[in-house]
Amino acid sequence: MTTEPDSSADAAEPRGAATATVPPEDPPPAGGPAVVSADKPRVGTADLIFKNLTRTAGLGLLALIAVIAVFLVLRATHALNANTGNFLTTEEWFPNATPPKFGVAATLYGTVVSAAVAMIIAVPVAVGIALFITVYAPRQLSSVLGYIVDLLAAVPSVVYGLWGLIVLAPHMKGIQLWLNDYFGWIPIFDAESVGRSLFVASVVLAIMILPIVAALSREVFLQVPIAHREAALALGATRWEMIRVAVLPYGKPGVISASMLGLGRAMGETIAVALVLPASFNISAHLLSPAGNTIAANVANGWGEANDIGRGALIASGLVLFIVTMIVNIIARAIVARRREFSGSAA
Amino acid sequence: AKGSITGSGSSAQKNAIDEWVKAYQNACSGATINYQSTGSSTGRQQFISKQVAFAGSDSALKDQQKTDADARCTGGAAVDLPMAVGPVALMYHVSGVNGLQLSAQTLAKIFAGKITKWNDPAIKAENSAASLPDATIASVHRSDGSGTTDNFTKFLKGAGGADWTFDSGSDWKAPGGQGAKGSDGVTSTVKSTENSIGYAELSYAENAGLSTVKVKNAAGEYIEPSTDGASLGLSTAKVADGDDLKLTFDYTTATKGAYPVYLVTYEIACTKGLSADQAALVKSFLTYTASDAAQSSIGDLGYAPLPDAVATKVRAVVAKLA
Amino acid sequence: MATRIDVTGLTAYYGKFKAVADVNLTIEPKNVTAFIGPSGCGKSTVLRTLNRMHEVLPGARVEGKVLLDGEDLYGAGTDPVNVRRTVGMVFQRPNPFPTMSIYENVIAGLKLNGVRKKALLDERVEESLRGANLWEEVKDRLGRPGAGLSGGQQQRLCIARAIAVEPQVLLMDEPCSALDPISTLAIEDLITKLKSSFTIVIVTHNMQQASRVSDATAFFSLEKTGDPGRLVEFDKTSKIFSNPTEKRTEDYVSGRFG
Amino acid sequence: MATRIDVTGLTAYYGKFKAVADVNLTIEPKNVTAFIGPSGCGKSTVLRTLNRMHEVLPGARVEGKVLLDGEDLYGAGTDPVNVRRTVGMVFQRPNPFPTMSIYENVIAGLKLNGVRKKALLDERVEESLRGANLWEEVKDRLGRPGAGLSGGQQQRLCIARAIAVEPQVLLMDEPCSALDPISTLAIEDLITKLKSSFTIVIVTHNMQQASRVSDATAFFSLEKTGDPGRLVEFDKTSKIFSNPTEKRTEDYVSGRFG
Amino acid sequence: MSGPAVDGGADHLGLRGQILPRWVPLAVAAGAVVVSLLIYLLTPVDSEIQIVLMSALFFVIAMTAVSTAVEGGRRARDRFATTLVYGAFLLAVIPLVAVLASVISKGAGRLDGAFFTHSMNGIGARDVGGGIYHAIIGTVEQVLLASVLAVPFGLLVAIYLVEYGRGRVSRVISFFVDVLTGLPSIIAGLFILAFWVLALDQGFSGFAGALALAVLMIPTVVRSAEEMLKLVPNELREAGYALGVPQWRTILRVVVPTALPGIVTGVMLAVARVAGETAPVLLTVFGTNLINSNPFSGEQSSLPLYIYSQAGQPQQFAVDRAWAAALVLIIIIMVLNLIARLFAGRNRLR
Ligand SMILES: Nc1ncnc2c1ncn2[C@@H]1O[C@H](COP(=O)(O)OP(=O)(O)OP(=O)(O)O)[C@@H](O)[C@H]1O
Ligand SMILES: Nc1ncnc2c1ncn2[C@@H]1O[C@H](COP(=O)(O)OP(=O)(O)OP(=O)(O)O)[C@@H](O)[C@H]1O
Ligand SMILES: [Mg+2]
Ligand SMILES: [Mg+2]
Ligand SMILES: O=P([O-])([O-])[O-]
Repeated sequence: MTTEPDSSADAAEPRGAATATVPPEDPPPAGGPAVVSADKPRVGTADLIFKNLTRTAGLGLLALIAVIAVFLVLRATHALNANTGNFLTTEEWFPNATPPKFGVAATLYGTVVSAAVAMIIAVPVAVGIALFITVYAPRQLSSVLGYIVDLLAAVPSVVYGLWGLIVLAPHMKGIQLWLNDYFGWIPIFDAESVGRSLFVASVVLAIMILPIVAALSREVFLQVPIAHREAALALGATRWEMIRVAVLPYGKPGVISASMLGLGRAMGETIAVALVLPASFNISAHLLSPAGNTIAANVANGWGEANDIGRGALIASGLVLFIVTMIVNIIARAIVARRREFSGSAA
Repeated sequence: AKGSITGSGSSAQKNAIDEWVKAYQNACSGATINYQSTGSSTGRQQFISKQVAFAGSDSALKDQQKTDADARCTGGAAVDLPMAVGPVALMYHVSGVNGLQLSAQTLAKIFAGKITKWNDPAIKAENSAASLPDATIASVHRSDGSGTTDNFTKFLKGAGGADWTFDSGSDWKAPGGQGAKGSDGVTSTVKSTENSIGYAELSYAENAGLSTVKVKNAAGEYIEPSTDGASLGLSTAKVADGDDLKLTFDYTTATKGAYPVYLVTYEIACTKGLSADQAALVKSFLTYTASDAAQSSIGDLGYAPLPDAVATKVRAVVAKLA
Repeated sequence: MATRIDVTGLTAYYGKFKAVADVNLTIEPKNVTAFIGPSGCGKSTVLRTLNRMHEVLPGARVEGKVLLDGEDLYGAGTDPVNVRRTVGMVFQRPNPFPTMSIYENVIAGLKLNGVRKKALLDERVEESLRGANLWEEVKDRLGRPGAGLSGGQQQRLCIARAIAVEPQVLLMDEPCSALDPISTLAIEDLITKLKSSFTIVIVTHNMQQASRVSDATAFFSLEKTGDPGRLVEFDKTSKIFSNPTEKRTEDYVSGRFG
Repeated sequence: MATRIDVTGLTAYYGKFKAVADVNLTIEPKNVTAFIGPSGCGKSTVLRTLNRMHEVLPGARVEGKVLLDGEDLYGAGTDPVNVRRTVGMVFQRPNPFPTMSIYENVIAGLKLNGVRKKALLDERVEESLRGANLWEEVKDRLGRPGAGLSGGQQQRLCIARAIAVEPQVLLMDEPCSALDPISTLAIEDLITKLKSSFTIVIVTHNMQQASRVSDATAFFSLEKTGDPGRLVEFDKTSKIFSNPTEKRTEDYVSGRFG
Repeated sequence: MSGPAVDGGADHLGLRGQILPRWVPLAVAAGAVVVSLLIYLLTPVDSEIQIVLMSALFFVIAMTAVSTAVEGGRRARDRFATTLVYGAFLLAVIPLVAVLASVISKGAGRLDGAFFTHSMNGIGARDVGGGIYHAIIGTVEQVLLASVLAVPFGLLVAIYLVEYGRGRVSRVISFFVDVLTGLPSIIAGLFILAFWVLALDQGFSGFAGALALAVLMIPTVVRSAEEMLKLVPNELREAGYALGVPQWRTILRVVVPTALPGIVTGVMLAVARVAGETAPVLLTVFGTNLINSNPFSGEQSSLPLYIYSQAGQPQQFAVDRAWAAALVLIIIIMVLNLIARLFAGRNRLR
């Protein structure tokens, strides 16, 4: 069946046959082999333009962030210099008084705790929802269900705030009392009275970030190749085992990213928290007590009636939030990076 | 006058301004006035940075602010013009208790956290007839910076004497109690919290159907909050000399029927320095707001008319604006 | 203990599309059965009905009966998880778990079944990788990601993963289509070795392979596109390749390909 | 107009790993050159260096020279995009664009390079799909997603897509490994047809296929895992399969596999 | 498929597994509810929500126990996971229904024709009428402008990060994108206020608001687009390159369309977020009762601003206006979301 090489091929005996196994017998033409590094390929003009466009956008983003950071620092220093308290350890917030005395300790605590509790509530639920939509729900239903959860994102934050204040907080009273009755021996559930607490604010935040984490996780899970899911099932995995073996590991970096987006939102949420929390400036481990404040909410509360120092102080607290977000993200990235080469995705 | 101007600041005067703007625009078609309640301090800042033509403020300009504001009014000066007076009501939610009467001292102790039970002897002494529960008082204050807080704490400081050791100001400084955002937030928190007490402009209390405290005035009477009572209360205030009509409240002079907890909200305007059409519109609008008709039109919104003495001075200064 | 598979009146659908119609065949225990036929005739589909992997696809469903040693695969009390543990599968395209190392890939199935003993796992990993002729190439990098291997290596990894759970029946969907001859030989040897205790069904396009490894051969075909695929002839491999009953079978296997 | 490829001292790396070392060979125009060898010996890698697809992998780089009709593929002024338009490629695993219909998949290369004329596109779609022996099966559903086809159909779609842009050289990495014999025959016929005007390089594990379609054959191998793959022997196909110079080549091609 | 023809009934292959009949979960669920109701009736329990929580808890425990006993550990874990996953979905639906129910019940009353066609111009504090026309215009314009600024920009950044970025620069960018997600919205407003409105003296305008909203949108857009682009298999890129398609075209015509449904989801999340923002808008567009359809000059209003200011009023009818506006805002975002999904869905050929 072999097609005989045509005459031209016949004439030209394939070269290199003789030298193939003998390494560099025929020396490269001009002193050393032409080394071409893949890092510096010549690229077409359009490609170059596009690449630089995207690069400029990326650098533009850095510039924007730098400008914001500089803005925050510039506006903050004046107030920090006038502060008679320790900015990091003082709990009270009296920047408009004479002399001004303020610190972020209480609001930072509230920010971190409310965001953390919100994440503890929201992330597992969101992952559950994403799994429900991508793995459990019948196909025809899944996009409708996905849409339903996305609707949570359509509720404006001011409405969440009003709802949290008027509807949720009274309803949460029972649950909080119950937690206090039965789990009161755990300090965080211990409270003299319950009300618009950090816990309630966390629930509101959890509801707000739920659609973000759920929607992005859903998209990530949808991308898990069928082949991986089938491989697991063919090994005799139950549905849950299939999820554990194929879906979750593949989607983990994406879920962490989505969670970081949610966490950012939770820590930065302004108006809803301002409406819900009673804005007290003290650090208390009792999550159910009507107390607590967050940096973002404090800015919203304080801005309208703040004097010059007061504004600087609020901006300084915004800067703190910026830095905290940075630290949290460093940690998240370290977690993702640990097994990067095992990630299922490209790039 | 024609054209459009913007103003910003106090939320306490928003309802009054809305009403005045409506009437004014009906009368002068072609003129629009846009007032946004951003908070008094922001209003003053925006006025200083020339973003708005006038500002609404629940407190008069302080020294440094006055200097900055004067600089904004090139060739003229910034003036504080008292424009509306409102009673601040103390709303409470204690089942089975009606007609609660409290003195400034008792209120100060309650809001300072020195009195923590509703059946405290101090409260009992003033309400012998009431059956006060053995319940913890939940005091509710503003969590955001507020002119209402400023005026209420001025009252506690001025009338409460040694029982109120905190400074007055737009930030709540006493420990304890719980905050709520905005007068509506305070109102709904009081409404949904048993054994609570809080303060807000009278109109919020009335709309929410909450009981209000009768507050003891310098004449020793317990007075229901009312616009007329607030007017009487303010009538003893000292008006500063010159064009800048800063008021200094007087909580000690006994006036029959006076309700002692009130706030005064000012308009801050330039005597000179605005562009001609803006200046004309500001002047025209403020002329209307200081008029008797305008002052009496806002009574049922929870505002009291300026006492005559003050109103006369305001009209005189408005006439000088250019 | 090997397992006989009886297929009766099997029809498989993808939604409304009837992909294969009315297949009847019996797969003997300790035998290798090959499925051959042109692309799209439904070989993979039939294969997947044998361990209920077909029903994993949305809209896919099955009519007819599949008995595994007399037990109804689609019976009311039958657990598809147990079915798949008993009837293992190797796919057309290599699909190692990308988040797992080579080692973890091989023991993935065992782990699910609760095997935890390190020594046993280690032993099984070596055994399975040797069986798939991959041990020598990867023994020094068992901790590296499975997805970093070449295509052929990946497929052999998948075979190792499937045989590590020691199923009763092994379904293979063109397992060698991405393999070089040496690996193919290893797999074919392995198949011959495995069939002494297991029942094996293999889909292949490689007629030589079918004739080399299989005892029985099923030839599927379809009239024209859009029609369902059908089982044209099913017989001993020697018969199918030397003296088929059907003209269409003869045309197909006598092609000059291989 | 066909194109000769001269490869000199080619060494390819994945990061620090040297995958293939020092390959020297000349691919004649209007010829079919086959790359054979065991899995992991670097056939795919060498193939990918011929149209600079190697360098799209992170960390991958190349030393040595590849001349296309005397023009340096890796020269300073050479645009890899032009290289790839001239040197087309079909991959081991079918990879149709999932967002595109069958029709759009075929014309993807043309469209993305600016061809807009409907009539020309229609014509080219039919021509290419016929060439890939897929036309009859899909002509009624050109608007359906390309990813909905069976594995074999998908691969033929990818071949259609590659030949639609009419490259000078066509690189095929085991293009038939997922195809049934009928499709394989069609592709082999197509290759024979195409070589009258184009240069073709094909990686295959199928020795028969190599001997059927190719004029020259390059046998790659590697000493042991971890070592780079090397070109063992390169010669006319008839010589490689009948009378190879190297013992290792003989061992490999005389295997009983097919 | 019925009537298993088992010879001798032996199940030596162990195919049959002990699967609980379908009615068992229902029965366990009913039992859990009954027990919780009994507890509710017999002991002092504080809230109805607890009945639900307790029932759920009892169901999970009982079901897991039954399943472990009958079906074995693996199935029990599977059932447990299934229960949790279904539970997660129901748990998310509860607040959704609660929020929507209260918004609808409080807001539907004011949804008449006049509400949509009128502004608040000339509406005094005592007047019941008024509408949100001006606020709808403001919100739609500001959000669209913000999207026009943020989406292409964010997409370009994401493309850079996934397709081009290899070195430290891209890691730094990617990192700070995450940091930007934590920027409180009010700080974004302050920033634009300080730079655009004050320093550059551009005045209040819808556009200033759009700038602030864009700052808030960018990180969400970048992050979600980045995740989605990463998931596009390399094979598709290679297929594109191998056809001689330049990288930029491959990215725009192959990679981005493949990732589009996910990107759209991310963009819609970003839109939904900023469409509901109050604080940054308050600081940058100022607000007005009048209709101003020019986003580039003069104060505008916006729905969240409207909701915020009306909800703070003492009069009940103003609060009603706020809830009605909230309902409208939710509907607008829903509709936008639906349109975007339909559009993206067309590209999702599977
Ligand atoms: N997931 C699916 N959805 C819809 N139709 C499908 C699906 N998988 C396969 N088909 C169709 O079912 C028919 C049989 O496909 P199948 O994959 O079983 O063929 P095959 O014989 O294995 O082909 P190949 O040799 O190409 O693998 C084909 O027409 C195919 O297009
Ligand atoms: N992307 C990659 N990164 C790192 N190493 C790789 C990569 N691709 C291939 N290799 C390694 O390079 C060597 C050559 O691989 P290549 O894919 O070229 O082999 P092949 O001859 O095509 O094998 P097969 O027949 O299995 O396709 C192998 O050792 C392989 O593990
Ligand atoms: Mg198949
Ligand atoms: Mg290869
Ligand atoms: O009018 P306020 O400043 O109290 O809102």
